[in-house]
Amino acid sequence: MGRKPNETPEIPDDMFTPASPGIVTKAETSAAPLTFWQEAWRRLRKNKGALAGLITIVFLIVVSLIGPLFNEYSYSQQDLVRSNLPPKIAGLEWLGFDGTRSSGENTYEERGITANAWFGTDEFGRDLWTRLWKATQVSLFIGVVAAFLDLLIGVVYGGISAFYGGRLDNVMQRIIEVLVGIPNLIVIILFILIFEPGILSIILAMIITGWVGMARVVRGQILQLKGQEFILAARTLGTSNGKLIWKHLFPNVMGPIIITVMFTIPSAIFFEAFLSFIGLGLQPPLASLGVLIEDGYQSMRFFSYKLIFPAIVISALMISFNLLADGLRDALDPKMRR
Amino acid sequence: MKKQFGQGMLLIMLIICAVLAGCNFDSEEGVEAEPGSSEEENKEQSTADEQAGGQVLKVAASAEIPTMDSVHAHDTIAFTVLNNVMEGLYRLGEDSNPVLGMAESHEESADGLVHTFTLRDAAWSNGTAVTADDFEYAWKRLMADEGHYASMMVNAGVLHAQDIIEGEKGAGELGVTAVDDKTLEVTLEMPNPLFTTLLTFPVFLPQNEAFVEEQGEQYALEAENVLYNGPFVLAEWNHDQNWLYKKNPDYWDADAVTLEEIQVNVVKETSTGVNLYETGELDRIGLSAAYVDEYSSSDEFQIIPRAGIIFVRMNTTHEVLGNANVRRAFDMVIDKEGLANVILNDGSVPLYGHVPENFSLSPEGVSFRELNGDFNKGTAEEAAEYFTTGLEEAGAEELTVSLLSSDAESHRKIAEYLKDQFETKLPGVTIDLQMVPFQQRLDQEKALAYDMVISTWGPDYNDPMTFIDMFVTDGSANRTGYSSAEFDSLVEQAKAEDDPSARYQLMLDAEKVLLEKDALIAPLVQNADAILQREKVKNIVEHPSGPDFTYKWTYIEE
Amino acid sequence: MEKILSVENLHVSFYSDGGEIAAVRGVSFDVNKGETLAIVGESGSGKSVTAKTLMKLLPKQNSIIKQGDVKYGGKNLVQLTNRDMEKLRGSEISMVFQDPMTSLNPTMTIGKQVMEGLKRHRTMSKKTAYTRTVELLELVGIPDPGERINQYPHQFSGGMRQRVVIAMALACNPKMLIADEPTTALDVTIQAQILELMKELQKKFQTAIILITHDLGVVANMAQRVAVMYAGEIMESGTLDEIFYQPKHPYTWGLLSSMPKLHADRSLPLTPIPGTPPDLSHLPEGCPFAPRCQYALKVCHQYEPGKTKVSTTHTVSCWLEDERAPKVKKPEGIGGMQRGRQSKIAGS
Amino acid sequence: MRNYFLSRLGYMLVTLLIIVTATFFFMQLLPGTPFNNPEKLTEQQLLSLNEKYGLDKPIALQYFIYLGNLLQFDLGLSFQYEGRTVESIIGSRIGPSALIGLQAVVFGTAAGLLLGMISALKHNSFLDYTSVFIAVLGMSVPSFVFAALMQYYLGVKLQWLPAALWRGWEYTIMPSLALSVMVIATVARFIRTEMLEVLGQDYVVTARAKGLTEKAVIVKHVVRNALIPVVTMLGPLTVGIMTGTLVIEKIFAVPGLGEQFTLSIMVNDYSVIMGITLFYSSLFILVVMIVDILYGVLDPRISLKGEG
Repeated sequence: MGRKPNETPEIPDDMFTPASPGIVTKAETSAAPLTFWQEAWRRLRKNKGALAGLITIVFLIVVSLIGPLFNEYSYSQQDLVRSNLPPKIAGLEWLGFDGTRSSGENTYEERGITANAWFGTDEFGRDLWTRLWKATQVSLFIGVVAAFLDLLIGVVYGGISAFYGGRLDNVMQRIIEVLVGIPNLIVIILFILIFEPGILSIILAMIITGWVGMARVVRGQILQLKGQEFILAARTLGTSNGKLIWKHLFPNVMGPIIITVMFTIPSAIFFEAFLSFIGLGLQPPLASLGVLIEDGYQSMRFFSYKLIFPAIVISALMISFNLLADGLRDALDPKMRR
Repeated sequence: MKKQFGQGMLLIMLIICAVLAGCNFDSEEGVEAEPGSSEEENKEQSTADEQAGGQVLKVAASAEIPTMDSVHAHDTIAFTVLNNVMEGLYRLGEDSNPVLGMAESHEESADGLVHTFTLRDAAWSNGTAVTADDFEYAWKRLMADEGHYASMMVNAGVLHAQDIIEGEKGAGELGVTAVDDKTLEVTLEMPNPLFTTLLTFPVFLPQNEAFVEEQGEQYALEAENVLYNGPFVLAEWNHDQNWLYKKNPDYWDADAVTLEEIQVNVVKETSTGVNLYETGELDRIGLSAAYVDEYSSSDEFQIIPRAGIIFVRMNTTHEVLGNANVRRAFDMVIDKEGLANVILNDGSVPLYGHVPENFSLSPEGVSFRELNGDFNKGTAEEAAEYFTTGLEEAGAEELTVSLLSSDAESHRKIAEYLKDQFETKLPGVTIDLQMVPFQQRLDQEKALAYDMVISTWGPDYNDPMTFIDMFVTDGSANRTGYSSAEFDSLVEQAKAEDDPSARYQLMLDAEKVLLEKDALIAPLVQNADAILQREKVKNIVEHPSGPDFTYKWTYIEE
Repeated sequence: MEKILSVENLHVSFYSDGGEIAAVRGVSFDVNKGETLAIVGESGSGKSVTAKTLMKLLPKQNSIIKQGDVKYGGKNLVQLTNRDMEKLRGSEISMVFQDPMTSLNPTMTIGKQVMEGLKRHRTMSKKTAYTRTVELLELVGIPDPGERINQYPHQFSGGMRQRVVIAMALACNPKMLIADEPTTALDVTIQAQILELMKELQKKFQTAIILITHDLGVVANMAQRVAVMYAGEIMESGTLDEIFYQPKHPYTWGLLSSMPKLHADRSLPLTPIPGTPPDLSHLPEGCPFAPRCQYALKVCHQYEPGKTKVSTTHTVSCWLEDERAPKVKKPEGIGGMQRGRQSKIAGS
Repeated sequence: MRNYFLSRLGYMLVTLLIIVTATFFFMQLLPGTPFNNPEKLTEQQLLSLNEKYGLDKPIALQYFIYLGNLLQFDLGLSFQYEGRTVESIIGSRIGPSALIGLQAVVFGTAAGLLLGMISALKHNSFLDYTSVFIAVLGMSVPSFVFAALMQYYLGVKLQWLPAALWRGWEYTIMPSLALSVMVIATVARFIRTEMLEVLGQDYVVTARAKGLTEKAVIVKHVVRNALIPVVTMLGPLTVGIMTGTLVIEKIFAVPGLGEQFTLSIMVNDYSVIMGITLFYSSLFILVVMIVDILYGVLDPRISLKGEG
């Protein structure tokens, strides 16, 4: 201890007394690490794409709910005088919302119509603004419910299979293997042919094969977790199976489940659109985005607005859900965490 | 064991190559569907074009030819092809009336029961002569094979046809005999004013026995497995893609045929057809409603009324719909102009009767529709009045009925439209839409398991009777539970009536009973084809029933 | 002693969603030819980052060397281009990683992986490279090298894999080997074998080793000199004896007292260091160890201590070394550690 | 290895049997008749047709007859096309579908790989965002919309490619492109994730520590290892292509199997629906098996054992 440390003259001597232990605790709490979910949320917020996706989804949900209230038309109300009106919004004429057809004539002037149809009307004279948002509601509903049911069945099946393991797992896995061998498209088409078309049969048809993916994800996760120490510890302490599942396994498989759900919703929406396109759609006058796109596709050359708006909405939904799901995967998947 | 990534990739490439090679292999095997061989095909086609000197017509068909066997043919695509590559005793003329074909002359016995046909000198595409035996053989084969349209033989009234179908007599006992090579004798059960008209139907075409038996199961499966005796021959038939007609130089009336070649492509999507028309691959296409607006001002745009009708069947066993006033109200309340011009917008014509316009002329030359006029035309208020009266008579206050429809695009639109029309214009009506696949609609319709259903009907032959006799008691096309002694007797009388004018009047009266008195159905529209056709293409003859087109008199203006 | 590597005032930062993380802050040390320098510290103390910085293996997108020099053979590695650095890696300076399970490419035979480096830095025929690889594998103690050369990593045990990794690192006789926790992922008995192997090879090739570890037992066994790192700074550095017998920094005390001792008084409890290392993106003012230090003075929470030279080889950063500070007694039982304990285990 | 194949084969057969059974009984539930022109079919005609085609027999008996025929690779006769066997229909239809499908897979995979690799190597750059956007867009825009736009602009407006029909190789380009959009998007996203994961692996750092050039590290270690899992995409891609052909073939008037399938469904052609279903299922199962085997070959960690 020969040499002095390089002294800083300003430091008063009274600072060289032991610090109170309070400081220690304070310092410790300030450094408390974020919980898994806080951390995930923080990561998600940083991901611009995911955030944009989330905002777009919330925006579309809100608009689809309140949009139809903005004008007096209902989604099923017909008026042949107003049939095939091009979109017209006062103040947005410069954007193309000027009520002229692609051939240049102004339908509003020709027919002497004063009330604007913002997104145009279809051949029945139904207001496409209202129908678009109604359809968005329906599509979202189909996507969310299908994903939720997938989740329910998949979690129960995958959970049971992985948790009890052994023979039961073996048998359940064999069943899944066989199910995976069946092309889902064919099952869905046959299913819809036999049952009355409508929201319910579309959803049922989609979940009849859709849950398999979820079940596999859940089983894989639980199997992985089962071998880990904390589960073993909980078991040794005599925690009941039910509690074990809910308290320990479930929170830990939430990440992959949420990600899978987020990918399921857009694919369900997309599949519904596909089914509508090949003519296995909903009961009119109810419309989904798929039905609107199908109608619009038929007349896309002359009444392109009928296709453009639903196509934009479905693309926005798909992109948003995919971006959000990507972001969630980055945020929630522990394997991807640095 | 060395596991190398490169080798793995090589393996994948090998598999891919193998599959690709398999593909090309197919094409070399002669399945001309394959693109591998098509370049040559193209060359062949283009040289053919040059040889044809511009007399080439390029058209589209909506589906593959289901069969080239006239005994089994059942749809307009097959009928159309058969009509152009073969010829029966009669063929449909330029005005869709029967004209003599293979028959040089047609004599009828005094009692109208025995018809004797003398055949002209004509040959099959393999050089053998067309003989009376070919007719006898084909007709009896139709009965023996229970062909789809064997019932046509019954409609024609050929002796024993009914008994054969019911299994009481053998197919060999059909009343048709080849007296000699050139003379065919047909015996009828009773005189039939429709006989000549029906003879144009493809099931009455001849078939060469020796050839058919020689081909066995292969008969009519490929272009070379059929014999032709019509204005054209089927030169190529690439299943599911295209077929090619060439002028038949051995046709007896070859001088009347101008077209050298007709290329037919299978195109199922209207948009695809439009695009092909614009790129010059097709000379004539059908348009869907969506394209009508785009092309309606074009010089190449045409609307051609057809004889098919769309109408609403109402279940008369339903406690409220059993009431004629209620039915009349439903019929009357529909804005059919709006339906035809705005909703369907495909050239369809509003229909106010059962028998369509432009279909049949009375012996005096006046159209059926003109003679009977419009039925149940009125305002929404009148309709509502009928409805209230009807409801009272039926003892009901409100009405909730289902409207069944197939899920085809146009039917879906009609159903959506009707629901709105009924619910907004008739007090106390609620409509449940039921969209089902076409087949299910038929099932429910035939089982009377519906309240209202959007139905269609197309004529089998060029006579109002093909519509009128639908609704006879227990008729297979009735499907409404309707039974009217008055109507039945009118139809029966008409069928037996020899005098054309009297027969026509009976049919007019029958329709009046059906619509004016009983308002059984709500006619909606008469179909029409909205088409684009190049102006240089002239004289494609369209027919209201049986085959769609005859190209015999078609030519390209140069 | 010949100095072959010298690090001066090295600062390395990461950029993440949470902002800048100053992972290494003003680290300086030297490495002499043939000797072993151990860098010890808890996880997150910046020792691995330091090691990777020497190799310039940090991800480019989010890390930056903010300041400082790394001098090797007359060159400043910090300023070297990527291309020149590539030539140096594997031939002059090599690295052995912590987890042999993940540090080998699972889809490539181990022979190929060893040969890759050889072919890159030494011009030799395929055949020579192959023979050399077999030799190398034999050298690191892999039985049947001629056969196992064509096997895949998953066909090897953890210890064997680490031997392969070492073979890869030594393929071109590098002057310096950076071993980043080379035994952490291995069983205790295997650990000893690997350490012995490294020692043996070091003797043979006169390689300098920078040994990154948190295991003081390993340090005692291998190193001649030790640097103790905490929160991106070197808290104390000195010879092995100085650190083990005359530790000056409370953190070093903590490290030593949290280590079980074979012959120590069993009645004395093991004393863990309370708390967790600080968040490097939000460093507290003053000494980074102060919040966890039971001897912390008020000054520790406000000012960073300077470096105090205890001897020519022994340096420490702590306010307790200031003459104004109260005299603090080093806790019982530290420094009584017997050298050679580890070698005993190694021998067993 | 042998055990593995046998058990896989066993599962394949069980799966196929279940599919055959399910489809067969599904068909019984379908409304309507498979016969032509049902609108005008009389009760009497229906009875005699049912008798002729053996549809009047008890369903169980029909089922076993079908199974029996199936064992002899006899899929029956089409109801729609008089006299044509289902095998011949599938045979003549599969060529075009396989061709555009394979072209779409080959081109789509190549383009997707390129896009995904660029994206991963330039992580978080403008290029990355652009290719991610392209990929997501490819997955989001329904293929029929894309096909229709392409047909109109490339085929009609610019006349670069034939708008439709099936006469030569140039006619396969647009349908293949339209189909490949989905493939590009899926593969690009997949390879991007894989590459990013591999890039974060320790052995990549090891490879760099060996002094390998950056190019060698990327090519020999990163790309190679990221490519292996792409094989597993073959299964989903096959399904995607099958789904795609259903609409694409209709739009471009390609005489393929997908188009036939939708057509047969519309007209209740039982035997053809069942035949194609069976064909699709077998193809899919086969692809899944090939993928598993290939994966085992490509990834030395996976060994094919008796357990499926």
